[in-house]
Amino acid sequence: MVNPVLLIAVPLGLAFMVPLIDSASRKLTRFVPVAALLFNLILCIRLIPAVLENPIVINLGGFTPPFGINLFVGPLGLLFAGLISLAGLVVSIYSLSYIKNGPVVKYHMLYMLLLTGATGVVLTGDLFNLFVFFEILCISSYALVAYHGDRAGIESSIKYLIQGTVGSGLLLIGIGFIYGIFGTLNMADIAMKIATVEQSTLFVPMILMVAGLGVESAIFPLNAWLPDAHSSAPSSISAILSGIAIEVGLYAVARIVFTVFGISDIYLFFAFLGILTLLIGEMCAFAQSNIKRMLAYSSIGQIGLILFALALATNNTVTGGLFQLVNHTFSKGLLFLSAGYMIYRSGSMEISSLNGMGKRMPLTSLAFTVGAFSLVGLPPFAGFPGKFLIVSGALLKGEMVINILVGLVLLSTVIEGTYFFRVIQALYFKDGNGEQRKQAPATAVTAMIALMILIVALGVYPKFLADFLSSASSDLLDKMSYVGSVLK
Amino acid sequence: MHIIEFIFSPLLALLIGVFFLGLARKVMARIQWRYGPPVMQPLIDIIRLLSQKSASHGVAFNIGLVMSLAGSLVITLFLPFGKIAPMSNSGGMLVILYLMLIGPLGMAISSGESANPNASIGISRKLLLAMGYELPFLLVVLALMKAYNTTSITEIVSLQRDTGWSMFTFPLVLSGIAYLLILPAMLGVRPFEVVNAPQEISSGPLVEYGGPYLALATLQHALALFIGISLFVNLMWGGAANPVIFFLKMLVVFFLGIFVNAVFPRLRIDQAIRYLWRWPSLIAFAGLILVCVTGS
Amino acid sequence: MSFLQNNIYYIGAFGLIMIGLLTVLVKHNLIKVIIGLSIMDTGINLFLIAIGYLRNGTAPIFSSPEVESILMVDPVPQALVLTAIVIGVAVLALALSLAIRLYKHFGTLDLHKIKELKW
Amino acid sequence: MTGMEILLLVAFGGVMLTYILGRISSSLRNTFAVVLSLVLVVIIALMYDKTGETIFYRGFFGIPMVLRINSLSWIFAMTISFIGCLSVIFSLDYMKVKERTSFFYAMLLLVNSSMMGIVLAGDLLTLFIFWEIMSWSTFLLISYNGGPAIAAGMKYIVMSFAGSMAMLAGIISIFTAFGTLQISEIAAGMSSASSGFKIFIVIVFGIAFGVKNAIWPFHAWLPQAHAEAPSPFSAVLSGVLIKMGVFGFILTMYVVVGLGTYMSLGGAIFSVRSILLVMGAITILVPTFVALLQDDAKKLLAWSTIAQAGYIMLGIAYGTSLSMAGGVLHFLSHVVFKSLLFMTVGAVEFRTGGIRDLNSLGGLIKKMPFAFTGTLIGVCGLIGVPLTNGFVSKWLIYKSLIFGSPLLTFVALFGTWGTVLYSYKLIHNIFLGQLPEKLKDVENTPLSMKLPMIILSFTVLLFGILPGLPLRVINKIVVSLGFDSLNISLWGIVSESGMLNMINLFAAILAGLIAVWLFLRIGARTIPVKQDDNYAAGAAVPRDRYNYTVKFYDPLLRMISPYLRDIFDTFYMKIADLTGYLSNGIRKIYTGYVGNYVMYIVLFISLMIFVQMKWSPW
Repeated sequence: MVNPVLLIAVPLGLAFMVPLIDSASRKLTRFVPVAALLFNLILCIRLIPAVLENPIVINLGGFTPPFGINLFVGPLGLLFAGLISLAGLVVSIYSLSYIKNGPVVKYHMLYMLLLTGATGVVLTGDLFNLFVFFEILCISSYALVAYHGDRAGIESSIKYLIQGTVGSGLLLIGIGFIYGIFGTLNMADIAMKIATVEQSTLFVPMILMVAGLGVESAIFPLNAWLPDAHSSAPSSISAILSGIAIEVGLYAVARIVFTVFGISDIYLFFAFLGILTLLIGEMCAFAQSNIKRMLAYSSIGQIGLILFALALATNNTVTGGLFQLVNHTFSKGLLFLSAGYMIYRSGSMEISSLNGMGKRMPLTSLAFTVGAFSLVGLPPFAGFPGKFLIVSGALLKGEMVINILVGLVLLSTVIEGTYFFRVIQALYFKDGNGEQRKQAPATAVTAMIALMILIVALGVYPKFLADFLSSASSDLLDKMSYVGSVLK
Repeated sequence: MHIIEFIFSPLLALLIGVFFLGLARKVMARIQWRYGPPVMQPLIDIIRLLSQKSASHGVAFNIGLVMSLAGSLVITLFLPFGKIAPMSNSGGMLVILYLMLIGPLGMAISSGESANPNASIGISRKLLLAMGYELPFLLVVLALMKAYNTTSITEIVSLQRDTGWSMFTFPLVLSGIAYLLILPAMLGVRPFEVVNAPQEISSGPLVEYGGPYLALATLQHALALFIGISLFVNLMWGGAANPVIFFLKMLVVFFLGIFVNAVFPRLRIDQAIRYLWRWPSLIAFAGLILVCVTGS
Repeated sequence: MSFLQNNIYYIGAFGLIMIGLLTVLVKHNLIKVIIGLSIMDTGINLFLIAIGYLRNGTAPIFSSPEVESILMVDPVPQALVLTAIVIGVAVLALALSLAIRLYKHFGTLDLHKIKELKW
Repeated sequence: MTGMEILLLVAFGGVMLTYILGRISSSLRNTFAVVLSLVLVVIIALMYDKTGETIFYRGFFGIPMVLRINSLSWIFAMTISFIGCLSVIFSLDYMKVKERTSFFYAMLLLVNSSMMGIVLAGDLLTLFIFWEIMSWSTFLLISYNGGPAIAAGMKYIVMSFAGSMAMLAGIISIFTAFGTLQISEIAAGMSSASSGFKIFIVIVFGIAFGVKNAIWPFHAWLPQAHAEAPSPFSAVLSGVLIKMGVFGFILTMYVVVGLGTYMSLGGAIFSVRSILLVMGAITILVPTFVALLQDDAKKLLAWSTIAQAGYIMLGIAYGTSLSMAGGVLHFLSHVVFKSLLFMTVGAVEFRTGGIRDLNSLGGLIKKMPFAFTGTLIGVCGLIGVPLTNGFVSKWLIYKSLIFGSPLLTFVALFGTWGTVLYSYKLIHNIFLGQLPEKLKDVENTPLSMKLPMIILSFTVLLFGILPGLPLRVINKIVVSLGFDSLNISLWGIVSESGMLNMINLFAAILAGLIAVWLFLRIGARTIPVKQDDNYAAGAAVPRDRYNYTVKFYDPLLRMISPYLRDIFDTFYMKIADLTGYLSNGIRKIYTGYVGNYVMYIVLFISLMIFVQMKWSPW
C-alpha cells in the first residue's frame, strides 16, 4: 500500500527543489507543479478503495495516538486531498502559459507550498499540526496575492495579511485553551474527552477557533479580505483561493465543530450564519461591475450555502454540501480561469469591457458560460445535483425555520442567476470593439476543457461521486467511528 | 321544404331590409314636412347601380365586401323569422354573435384597401362603436341565456311563448331596458350615426364604392338593419309563431328607431362610447346580476 | 492577591494580546499595526508557555533518575511556541516587505488613505 | 430502448450534430436541421395512440427517471415538433443575413428537444431538468438580437428562474413527503395529503407555470421577449413554449392534485379554482386592451398571446369535460394561428429590412399577397371567425362557462371585440392603406417562408371546418384526466346545452360567398385603379404626407389608457431596483479600511459571547 504521507511530503520536497531545478534548467521549472500534483492525484485515486474500506491512520514518528502527530486519511480527507490535487493540477496546467512574467520560480514554489498546506490541513489529525499547515497555506497565499506587485495586489495582500494574522492568532489562543483543558492536541482524543468537561467552559475556545478559521473560510462577517484578495490576485491564484483555500478553511471549521466539539445545539446557529453569508455574498456580487470582484463575492455566497448545508448535519445535506463544494471548486475555478484570459485580452476587469467576447474568444466564453450555469445550479451541469440534495435534505428535516431558510436559499439563487446571466449576455449579445478572434493558449484551453468535461460529467452522472461523498459525510458526522479508528 | 327555406329566408331578409331603407327615407321626409322619395327607391337604386361601371382598388377590396355580405346572409339563416329558421340546429346564439363579426370585418378590410382617409376614419369609428354597444349587448345576451338556460335562439323564442315577452318578465326587465337603450346604436341611427356621417366624412367606409360595389354595400346595410331589428324582436319581444306578426313587431321597432333618429343630433364617437359604457352597461350589468341571483 | 499571583502569566499574556489587538484596531499607520500584530503574537506565545508552566518546575529533561516527571514543566507548549515564533517571524518579515512595496506605490502608510479596494 | 428514448436521443444528438455541421458548411447544416425536424415529426406521429412508461436513467442518485407517453404528451409533442419543423424551414431564409446562425439553429433545436423532454417526462425530476434546459436555451435565443433584446432576455430569465425555483421547492417537498417523484405514483400520495400541502403545491407550481404561461400577474416578461426574439423563434415562443405552462397546469391540477380534489380545493369563495378562473379572466381583459395601444407589430401579437393564454386558462381551470376540451383545443388553435401570424409579421420584417412599427408600414398587400392571405386567415382564427379553428375552441369554452359563470363568459366574449380591434389594426396598418414611398421595392415572400404559411393557413381552416380531427385526440385526453367523454363527430360536437355543426355552417357560408360573388359578377365590369386614385371631395390627397392609421383608435385609447398602466411590470421593476439599491447599501460594509475589518472579527466574537451569556443556547 502507498503511504499517504507522500501526499504531503512530495509536493513539500519538490517545492524547495524548485530553485535548484530552475538553476539546472529554466524550462523544466514550470512543469514541477504539474508533475507533483499529477503524482498526488494518482496517489489519491489509488488510495480510494482502501480508504473506503477503512480510514488509514498514519502515526508519524511511530508514537501511537494520543501522543505524537497522526495523519487521518478518511473518505473526507481523501476527497479534499483529491480535489486539491485535481484543481491544483488543472490550474498548474493553465499557469504554464498564464504565468510568464515576474518571479516565476517563486510563483511555482509558493503555489506548491499553498497546496501542501491545504493537503496538510485536510489530512492531519492533530490540532497544532493543523495550525501549522494552515499558516503555510495562509502565508503562501498572502505572498501569491501580491504576485504582480501592483497597487491593488499589494494593498489587498497586506489587508489579507493583517486579518489573517489576527485570525490565526485567535486560532492559536483557542488551541492553547484546548490544550490547557485536555492536555492533548490529538483531535480524536479531545473528541473522546469532550463529554467529561462542562460545556460552558468549552464555549470560549470553540468561538476563538471558529473565528480564527472563519477568517480563512470567509464566513460573514470575517470575510472582508476575500473580495480584495481574490480580485487582485493573478487569475490562476484566484481560482485556487476560491476553489481550494476557503473550502479547506470550511473543512477545518466543520472538523472542529462536528468532530472535535460535536455539540449539536449550536448547529442551527451556523445554519443562520450560512444563510446570512449567502445572502450578503450574493447581494454584494449583484451590485458589482468588476467581474473578478463579482466572482469573489459569489464565492462568499457559495461558502454560505455550503456552510448552511453542512450545519444541517444530516447525511443528505452534508452530502449535498460536499457536492456543492466540489462543484464550486470546479465551476469557480473555471470561471476565474476563463475570466483571466478574457481580462488579459480586454485589459480591464469591468464587465462592460467584456462585451462581445463571445465572438473574440468563443471557447473561453463557452467555458465561462458553463461555469456560470453550473454555479447557478442549472441542469445538466454539476450545480444542480448539489442544490437538489441540499434542498431535499433540508426539507426532509421538516422544521418550519429550516423551510424558511430554504426559501431564502432559493431566493438568493435567483439573485445569483441574475448577475451571472447579465455577464453571459454581455459576452455574447452585446457588441464589443471589433477585435480579432484569438483563442487562449492551448494549455489554458486544455485546463478549461478538462474542467468543463468534469462539470458536465458530474451533472449528468452525479451518482459517480455521490457514493463517495456519502461516506465522506458520514466520516464528518460520525464522531464515534473517527475516535475509534484513530485511538483503536 | 327545407331548401326553399334556405333560399327564401335570405331573400326575405334582403327584401325587408331594403324596404326598411326606403321606408326610413320616406318617414324621415314626412317628419321633416317633405314629400320624400318613393319607398321602393333603394331597390331601384340597387338595380341601377349594378349596371354602372366602377373603380376597383384591388383583390381585398372585392373579397372584403363579398365576405361581409355573405356573412350577413348566413346570419339570416340562423335568425328565426316567425317559424322560419332553417339552420337553428347548427348552432345557437354564440354562432350568431360570431357571425355578426364577419360583416364589419369584411367591410373594414374592403374599405381599408382603398386607402381613402375618410374610409379609414369611418372604419375606425365603426369598430369603436361596435365595441361600445357590444359591451352592454353581451351582458344582455348573457342574461337572457342564463335566464332561459339555453343558448339556442329558437328555444329562447319558444320559451317566451310560455312566460311572455322577456322584456316584461321579472328578472329580465333591466336587460330589456338596456337593450332598448343601445338599440339605436346597433341599428346605426342618428345619435350614433357616426360611421357613415355623409355630411362629415363622405359616408365613411362607403366613400370609395360605386356601381355594383355600392349596390352590395347598400344590401349589406339593409341586412344589418334587418338583423338588428330581428334580433331584438326575437330576444326581447317574444318573436312570433307567425311571420306576419313578426314583421309587424319589426315594423314597430323600426318606427321607434326612426323617431329617435329624427329627433336627436349626432354624437361624437367618444361621446357615443361614453354613453354606451355608462348607463346602458350599468343597467345591463345589474340585469345580469339580477338574473344570476334570482336564477339560482 | 493569590489570584493575581497564580494567574500573573495569564493576565500578562492577555494584557499583551489585548494591547496588540487594540493597536491593530485603532492605529492607522501600517507599521504600528504590524507592531500590534507582533505584540499580539508575543502575548499568545506567553499564553502557551503559561499553560505548560509549573511553578518551580524543572526542565523536562530526564537528567537524573530522582527528577520526578510530576515536577517537570510540560514540554509540548514549549515546542509549540518554538514553531509559533518561527511562523510569527515569517509573517512579520512578509508584512514588512509588503509595507515597503506599499509605500513605494502609495507614498504613505496611512491605512485610511489606502482604500482603493472597497465595496 | 423505446421510441421515446430514441426520440430524445435523436433530438439532442441532432442539436450537437447541427452545431458541428454548421462549422463545416451552412447549407449542409440547413439541410440536416430540416431533415432532423422532419424525422422528429415522423417519429412522434408514429407514436400515436401509444401509452407506456419506461425508466431511462438511474444515474441521478438512483432516483428513477421516467419517460412516459399518453395522449396528453402526444398532442403536445406533436405540436412541438410540428411548429419546430415549420420554424426551422421558416428560418432558412430569415437567418441568411444574420451571423452566428449555427448557434441559432442549435439553440432552436435544443429548445424544441427540451420541450419534448418536458412533455414526455414521467417524473417531476425529469420534468424539471428539461424545464431548466428549456429556460436557459430560450434565454439565449431571446437575447440573440442584442440591443433591446438584452433587457427582454434578462426580464425573461429572472422571472422564469424565480418560477423554476418555486417549482423546485414544490418538487422537492413532494419528494420528501412521498419519497417518489413519479407522476403516476404521486397522485396516490397526494390524495391522502393535507389540504394545506395541496394548496402549497398548487401555489408553487402555479407560480412556475403561470410565469411560463404569462398568466396575469406573471405576464410582465412576455411582451418584450416576444417582440425582440428572432421571428422564427417568436413563433415557437408564442406558439408552443409558453404552452408548456398549460401542460404544467393540466399536469398539476388534474394529474398531481387530481380532478376531484382540485374542484373542491380551498375555501368556498377563495377556492383555488375560482382564483385561477379570475386570473384567467383578467389575463384576457387587460392585455387585450393593452394590445390596442401597441405600435410595434410583434408587441401587439405578444400582448395578444397573453390574452389568448387567458382563454386557455379559463378552459382548463373550469374543470368540465367541455371546458377542458375547449382549453386544449384553444391551445392547439392558438399554436397554429399565432405561429402563422408571427411568421407573416416576420416575413414583413425580413422584406422591409426590420420594420415592425405599424405606423410606418402599409399597403403591402400588392407586394406580399402571400403574407397578406396568411395574416388574414391568422387574424380570422385569432378573432374566432367561424370556419377557423379559433371559433370552435372559443365556442367550446363559452359553452361550458356560460351557465356556470356568465360574468367570466362576458369577459371572454368582450375580449373578442378587443381582439377584432387590434387584429384589424395589425392587418390594416401592414397590408392595407397607403404604401409608403420607401417600401416601393419590397419583394414577395421567399419560398421557405411561404411554405410554413401555407401549411399553417391550411391547418387553421382544416381544424375550423372539421374540428372532429383534433377533438378525437383531445377527447382521449379528457377521458384520461377523469372527465366524461364527449359526443364528437367529425364536423362538430353535441353537448347537452347546444350543438355545433361546422359542416353546415361551412356549406352555408360557401353558398353565401358564391351567391354574392355571382351577384357581383352580374353587375357591370369594374376597372382596376391605382390604390391612391381615390375620392377626396375634390381635394387632392397628398401622398406620404399623412398616415391615416396613426392613432387609429385614439378616442377609445384616450378613454382607457389611464387605466391600463402595467402595475405589475412596474412592481417587478421596483423590486429589481430595490434589490439593486439594497445590494449597493450592503456592500458598503466592506469599507476598505482594514481596522474596520478587524473590528468585525472582534465584534463577531463579542456577539457570540454575548449571545451565549444572554440566552445560553448551549
